[in-house]
Amino acid sequence: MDITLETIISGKKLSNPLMNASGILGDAPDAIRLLNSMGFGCIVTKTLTLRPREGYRPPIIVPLDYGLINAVGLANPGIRIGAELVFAARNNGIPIALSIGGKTSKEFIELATIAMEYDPDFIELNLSCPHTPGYGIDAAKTVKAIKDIVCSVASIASIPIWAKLSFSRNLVSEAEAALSCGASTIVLINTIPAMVIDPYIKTPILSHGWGGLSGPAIHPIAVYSVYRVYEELNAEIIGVGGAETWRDVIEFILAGASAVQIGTGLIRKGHNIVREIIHGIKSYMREIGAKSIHELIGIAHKK
Amino acid sequence: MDITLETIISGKKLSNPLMNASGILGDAPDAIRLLNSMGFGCIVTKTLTLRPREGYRPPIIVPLDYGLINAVGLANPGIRIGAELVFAARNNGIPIALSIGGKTSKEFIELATIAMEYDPDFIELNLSCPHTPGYGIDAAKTVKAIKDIVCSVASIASIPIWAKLSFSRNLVSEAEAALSCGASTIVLINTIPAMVIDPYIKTPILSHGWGGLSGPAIHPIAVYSVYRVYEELNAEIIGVGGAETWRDVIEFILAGASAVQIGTGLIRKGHNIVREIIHGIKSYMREIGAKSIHELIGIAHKK
Amino acid sequence: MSIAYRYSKPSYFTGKIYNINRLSRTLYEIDINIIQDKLISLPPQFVLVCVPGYEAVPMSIAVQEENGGVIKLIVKPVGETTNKLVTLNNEYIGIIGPLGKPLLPSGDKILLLAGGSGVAPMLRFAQYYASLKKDITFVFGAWESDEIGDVPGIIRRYASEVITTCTNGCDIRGTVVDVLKYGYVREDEYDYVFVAGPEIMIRNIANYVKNQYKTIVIMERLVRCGLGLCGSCIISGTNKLLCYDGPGFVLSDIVEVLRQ
Amino acid sequence: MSIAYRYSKPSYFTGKIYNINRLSRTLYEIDINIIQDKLISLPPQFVLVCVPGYEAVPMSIAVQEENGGVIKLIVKPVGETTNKLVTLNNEYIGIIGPLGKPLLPSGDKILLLAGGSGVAPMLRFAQYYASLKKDITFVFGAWESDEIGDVPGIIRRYASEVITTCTNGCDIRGTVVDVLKYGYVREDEYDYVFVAGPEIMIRNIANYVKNQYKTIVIMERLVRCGLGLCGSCIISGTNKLLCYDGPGFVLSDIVEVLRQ
Ligand SMILES: Cc1cc2nc3c(=O)[nH]c(=O)nc-3n(C[C@H](O)[C@H](O)[C@H](O)COP(=O)(O)OP(=O)(O)OC[C@H]3O[C@@H](n4cnc5c(N)ncnc54)[C@H](O)[C@@H]3O)c2cc1C
Ligand SMILES: Cc1cc2nc3c(=O)[nH]c(=O)nc-3n(C[C@H](O)[C@H](O)[C@H](O)COP(=O)(O)OP(=O)(O)OC[C@H]3O[C@@H](n4cnc5c(N)ncnc54)[C@H](O)[C@@H]3O)c2cc1C
Ligand SMILES: Cc1cc2nc3c(=O)[nH]c(=O)nc-3n(C[C@H](O)[C@H](O)[C@H](O)COP(=O)(O)O)c2cc1C
Ligand SMILES: Cc1cc2nc3c(=O)[nH]c(=O)nc-3n(C[C@H](O)[C@H](O)[C@H](O)COP(=O)(O)O)c2cc1C
Ligand code: FES
Ligand code: FES
Repeated sequence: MDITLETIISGKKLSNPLMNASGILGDAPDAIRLLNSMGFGCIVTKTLTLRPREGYRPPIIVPLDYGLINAVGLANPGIRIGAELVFAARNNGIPIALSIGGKTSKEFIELATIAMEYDPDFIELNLSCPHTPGYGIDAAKTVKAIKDIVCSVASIASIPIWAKLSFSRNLVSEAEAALSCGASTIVLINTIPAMVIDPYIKTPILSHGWGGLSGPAIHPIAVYSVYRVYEELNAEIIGVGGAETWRDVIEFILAGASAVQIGTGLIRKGHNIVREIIHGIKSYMREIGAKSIHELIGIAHKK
Repeated sequence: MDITLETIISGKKLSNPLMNASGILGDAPDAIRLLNSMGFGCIVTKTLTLRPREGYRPPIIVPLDYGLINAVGLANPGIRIGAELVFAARNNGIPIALSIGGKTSKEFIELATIAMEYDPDFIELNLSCPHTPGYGIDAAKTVKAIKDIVCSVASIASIPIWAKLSFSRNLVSEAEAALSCGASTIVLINTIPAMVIDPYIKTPILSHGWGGLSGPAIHPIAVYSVYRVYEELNAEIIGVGGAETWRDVIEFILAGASAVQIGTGLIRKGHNIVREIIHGIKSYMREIGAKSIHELIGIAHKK
Repeated sequence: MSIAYRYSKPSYFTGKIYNINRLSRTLYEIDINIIQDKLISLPPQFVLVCVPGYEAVPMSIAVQEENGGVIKLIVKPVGETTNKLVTLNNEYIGIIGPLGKPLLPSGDKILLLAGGSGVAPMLRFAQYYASLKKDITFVFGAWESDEIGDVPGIIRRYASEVITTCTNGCDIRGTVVDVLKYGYVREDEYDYVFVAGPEIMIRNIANYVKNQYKTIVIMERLVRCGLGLCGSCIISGTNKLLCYDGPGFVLSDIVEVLRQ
Repeated sequence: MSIAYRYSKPSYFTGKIYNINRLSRTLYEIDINIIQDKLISLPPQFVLVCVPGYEAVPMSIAVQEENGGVIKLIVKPVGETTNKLVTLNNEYIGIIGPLGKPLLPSGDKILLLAGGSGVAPMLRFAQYYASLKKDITFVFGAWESDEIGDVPGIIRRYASEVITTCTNGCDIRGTVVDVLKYGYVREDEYDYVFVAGPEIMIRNIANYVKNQYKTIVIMERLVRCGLGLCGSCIISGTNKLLCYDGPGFVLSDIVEVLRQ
C-alpha cells in the first residue's frame, strides 16, 4: 500500500492535514482561489463578524526574526461575504471552514445561523483573538463564557463546530468545556499578546500598541498545548502556531493533532510551503515506515 | 553632568539596571563570584527550596534557534546555602536577591524566615516556575493563592519582597494582588510552558516532557506584560525575558521596568553580554540626549 | 557583476531622516539613515514607512546607498501621512521592509517610463542597471513643468539619456505615452520597458506597447500588512498579491486587469 | 588552510547510529549520521547524547566527517546510560551540541596523551592537526592490553607516531606519565601537549610537565545542562564552567585545582 496523507476531521476526510490559519488571506473569493492553488487540504476563512470591520490603521504587523506580531483588529468584510467564500471553495472542490467571531453568545448564534445558510463544511469559533476589544479572549475570558458560547452555537448547529482557543493556564478546562458542549474539534493555539517598542521613537510600533505573536516563537508553546489537551482529554485537535517545516507539522501530529494550520509560515517560507511540507512528510513517513497520518496521531504520549 | 546608569529598586540604589535571572548560575559561592565578575548591578540566586532538590534527569535543556526550553526541575542545594551566597555577594560588594520557592504559604513563610537571617537585600518569590509540580504556578495558580503567599511573607518580612509572575490572562489582577499585600516590586516574566518532540524518536526531548520557554521568543510577550502592568498599576517592575541586546533592555525600560534581568542571553551572547549591553545603552542615551535611566522608565506610555 | 542578487528579509528598522529637499512643486526627496543596520533591497521593492502618530504608508525605495545603510525616497504628499512625512527632517521614523519581490530581467538597453511619483521605483531601476553599465533612457513626465523641477538632476546620475514631458516647457510637449506614440523613442530598440505612474498612464501604455512580455509595470494598491497576509492588496481578477508577487509585474500577466 | 575555524551554535539534532564496533574490552566506536543536518564542531567540543528512556550523557566528538554530517564517538560503558548506548545500532538518538569552546593553539609538533576514554577528544585533536599536516605523536594508555585492542588502528589514520602503554603487552610497560618520565618522548620537543583521561592521570601529568602554558588538559565534571546555565559543572575553586569555558583548559589556568 502506498503512503496516504489523508486525515479525518469531524468525520470528514481531508486529502491532506494542512489548512491555512484563519486570518491569512481568507476574506475574498480571489484569496480563496489563491489559497486553493497552494495545495491545502482545507481552507479556513478570515474570522467574519456581523458587520464589516475596518480594523486598525497600519502598521498592523511587525516582522521579527522568529515570527511576527499582528494587530489587524479583525478587519473583515462581514459575515455576508461567507456566501461567496463558500461558493469559491465549492467551485474548487475544497472543504472550507467558516470562522466567526462575536462579542456575545447571542452574536455567535446569529453568526452561526447565517453561516449555516451558506453550508460550509465546518464552523470555527474564534474564542481567542487577543487584540480586539470585545472579541476573542475578551468574549471568552472564562470557562463559563466559553461554555455559554459553544453550548449556544452547538444547540443550533447542524454542522461540526471547532473551538479555537489560545494558550492559557486553564487551557485544559477551557477545552473540556468546549467539548462538553458539543464542539467536535479544538483548534490550538491563537496568537499570544506581545509588543515591540521602538527605542528611538519611544512608542510601541503597532498602531494598536500590542498585538498577537505568531510564528516559530510560539511553536513550542502550541505543541505543549496540543500535547496537554490530547493527554488529558483525548480530543480531536487541529494544531496551529509556527508550523513552517514538515518537522513542525509532524511534532503537532505526534503530540495529538489530526490536522495542522499554517499562517505565518506562508510568509516566511512563501506560497510553496504546502507542497514542500507535503513532500517532507512523505519522505519522513517512508523513512520511518509509516503508511498513514492516522497511525502517527498522538503517539508521542507514553503508552 | 555625565550619563549615569544607576537605578533604584525597592528604594535601594543599584549601579546599573542589569541583574541575572534567577536559575542562571546562582546556587554556589563560586557561581556568585562568576556572576559578579560579569558586571551586573545586582545578583539573584537560584530559587531555593526548603530541602535540596535533585531536579530532573538530563536532558534538562533544549536549545532552539530563538531561545531555549528548560525543565531543570528546581534543582538546588536548599535554602541553607543562602548564607554562603549572601556572604559571597557581600564580599564582592554587590546587592543580592534571594529567590525562594515553596509549595504552600506556610513553606514560603518558613523560607522567608530563614532567608532573612542571612540578610539579603531583597527576597524574590518564585510564583511562576511552570514545570515543577507543586511549585511556582502550581502553588500560585489563582489570584487568591498569590495573595495568600505574598501577604503571609510580607507580614513577617523586614526587607523588600519581589513577586515574580509569569505571563497569564489575569496578569494585571495577579500583580495587583501581590502589590496590595505589600510586594515592593513585580518581576515579569518567567518562562512559558513549551515542548519539543523528536520526530524520529517520537517522544518529547526533555526528560520531563515539557519545560519553560525563554529567550528572544518570549521577549515581546514579556515587554507586553511589563507594559500592561505598568499602564494599569504604575508598579515598580523588573523586566525579564529574552533580553540580549541594549535594544531589548531599553524596550523593557520604556515599557515601565526599573531594572532588567538576563538569563538565556548569557548563553546566547556569552559572558561579556553585560558589558556589551551597558556600552550600548550608554551610546543610545548619548544619541537621544538622556542623562539617567530614571528619565526613560515608562515613557512609551501615552502621556 | 558588481551587485549581488541579494536582499534582506522583511524586518523593522528605525530610520533617521537627515535630509528633506523639495525637488519640485509636488515631489520631495527624503534621505534616511537606517540606524545601526542595513536594509538591503532590489528594485522594485518597497517599504512601509511608519510615521509616528500617523499611518504606515508604502513607499518605493528610490535609491539605495552604503549597501543599504542609507535609502532615498521620492515622496509626493497627497494626504495626512505623506504631508506629515515631508516635514520630519531630523526625526526618527519606522521602516518595515524590504517588501515585494525583485524583478530584474537582463538586458543591455533599458527604457524607463515614469509619471509623477512613479519616478521613485524607476530611479531605483536606473541605479541598478547603471551599476551594471547598461544603457538607460529615462522618460519622466508630469502635467506642469513645475512638477518636473530638479528631478532630472537626480535621474542624470544614472541614466545616459533623460527626456521630460509635460504640457509646456519640457523636452517634449505631451504625455509619457506620446513619447512612444510619436516615435521620440522606439520601444523595439529596447530590451525591456519599465513603467510606473498613475494607473491611467499605465493603462494607456499597456494599450499601446507591442511586446507585453518585455514590459514591466509597477502597480499600486491599498497596502495594509505589506506581507501577503491580509489580502488588502490583491489584484482583483487575479490571484496575485501586490505586496507578495509585485509590485512589479510582467505586463502579459496582468494585462487583462488593466484592460477592464 | 583546509579547515575553517567555524562551528555550529548549540542545537538539538537527531542522530541515527549506523555502526557500533567494539574496539577493545572497554571501548566502543559509535558512528552516527546527523539526520538532514550538520553538526560542525572543533576540538575539544563535546555533545550531550540523549539516550531515549535513559539520560543525556556528555561525550566528546572523537571524529567529525562529511563536514559534520557524520560523527564518531568512542564510548566506555560505565553505567546505565552508556551501557544502553552501545547496544543501539540502527536506532535514533538525540544529540545536543556542539558544547564547550574550541581550544586550538597553533604548533607544528603536537603531543597527545590519552588514557582510557580520553582517547576520544585526543583523536579529534589528531584529526584536526593532521588536516593541517602537523606532526603528531599520540600516546594511548590503559591498565591491561585488552583495553587497547583495535584503538591504535583508528589513531594511525591521523598520527604519524603511535605509542601504547599498559602493564603488559604494549609498546611501553607502564603508564602514560611514564612515557614522559622515562624519556620515551620529550615534552620540550613539542609545541603543545594535550592530555585527556582519568583525573588521576591528569593530576600526575600536571605535576610532572614543565611548561604549564603549553599543556592543555581536558577535564570532566558532572554536566547537566551543558550550556553554562545550571552551574553543575563549575570547576570549584575557580569561576570557570567546564561546559562553557572548557572542557579544554590551559594547564596554568587550573593547575591549582589539580593540585588540591
Ligand atoms: C508599492 C507602492 C509604492 C509606492 N511608492 C511611492 C513613492 O515612492 N512615492 C510616493 O509619493 N508614493 C508612493 N506610493 C503611494 C503612497 O503610498 C500613497 O500616496 C500614500 O499611501 C498616501 O498616504 P496618505 O495618508 O498621505 O494619503 P491618504 O490620506 O491615505 O490618501 C490621499 C489620497 O491618495 C489616495 N491614495 C492613498 N493610497 C493610495 C495608493 N496606494 N494608491 C493610489 N492612491 C492612493 C487616496 O485615495 C486619496 O485620494 C506607493 C504606493 C504603493 C502601493
Ligand atoms: C566533557 C565530557 C566528555 C566526555 N567524553 C567522553 C567520551 O568521549 N567517551 C566516554 O566514554 N566518556 C566520556 N565522558 C564521560 C561520560 O560522560 C560518563 O561516563 C557518562 O556520563 C556515564 O553515564 P552513565 O549513565 O552510563 O553512568 P552513571 O550511572 O552516570 O555513572 C557510572 C559511573 O561513572 C561515573 N561518572 C559518571 N559521569 C562521570 C563524569 N562526567 N566524570 C567522571 N565520572 C563519571 C559515576 O560516578 C559512576 O561511578 C565525558 C564526560 C565529559 C564531562
Ligand atoms: C495577520 C494575522 C491575522 C490573523 N487573523 C486571525 C483571525 O481573523 N482569526 C483567528 O482566529 N486567528 C487569526 N490569526 C491567528 C492565526 O490564525 C494563528 O492562530 C496564529 O497566527 C498562529 O499560527 P502561525 O504561527 O502559523 O501564524 C491571525 C494571525 C495573523 C498573523
Ligand atoms: C535554566 C533555567 C533555569 C531557571 N530557573 C529558574 C528558577 O530557579 N527560578 C525562577 O524564578 N526562574 C527560573 N528561570 C526563569 C528565568 O529566571 C527567567 O524568568 C526566564 O528564563 C526568562 O528570561 P530569559 O529569556 O532572559 O532567560 C530559569 C530559566 C532557565 C533558562
Ligand atoms: S497588503 Fe496585506 S496582503 Fe498585501
Ligand atoms: S552543565 Fe550546567 S553549567 Fe555546565
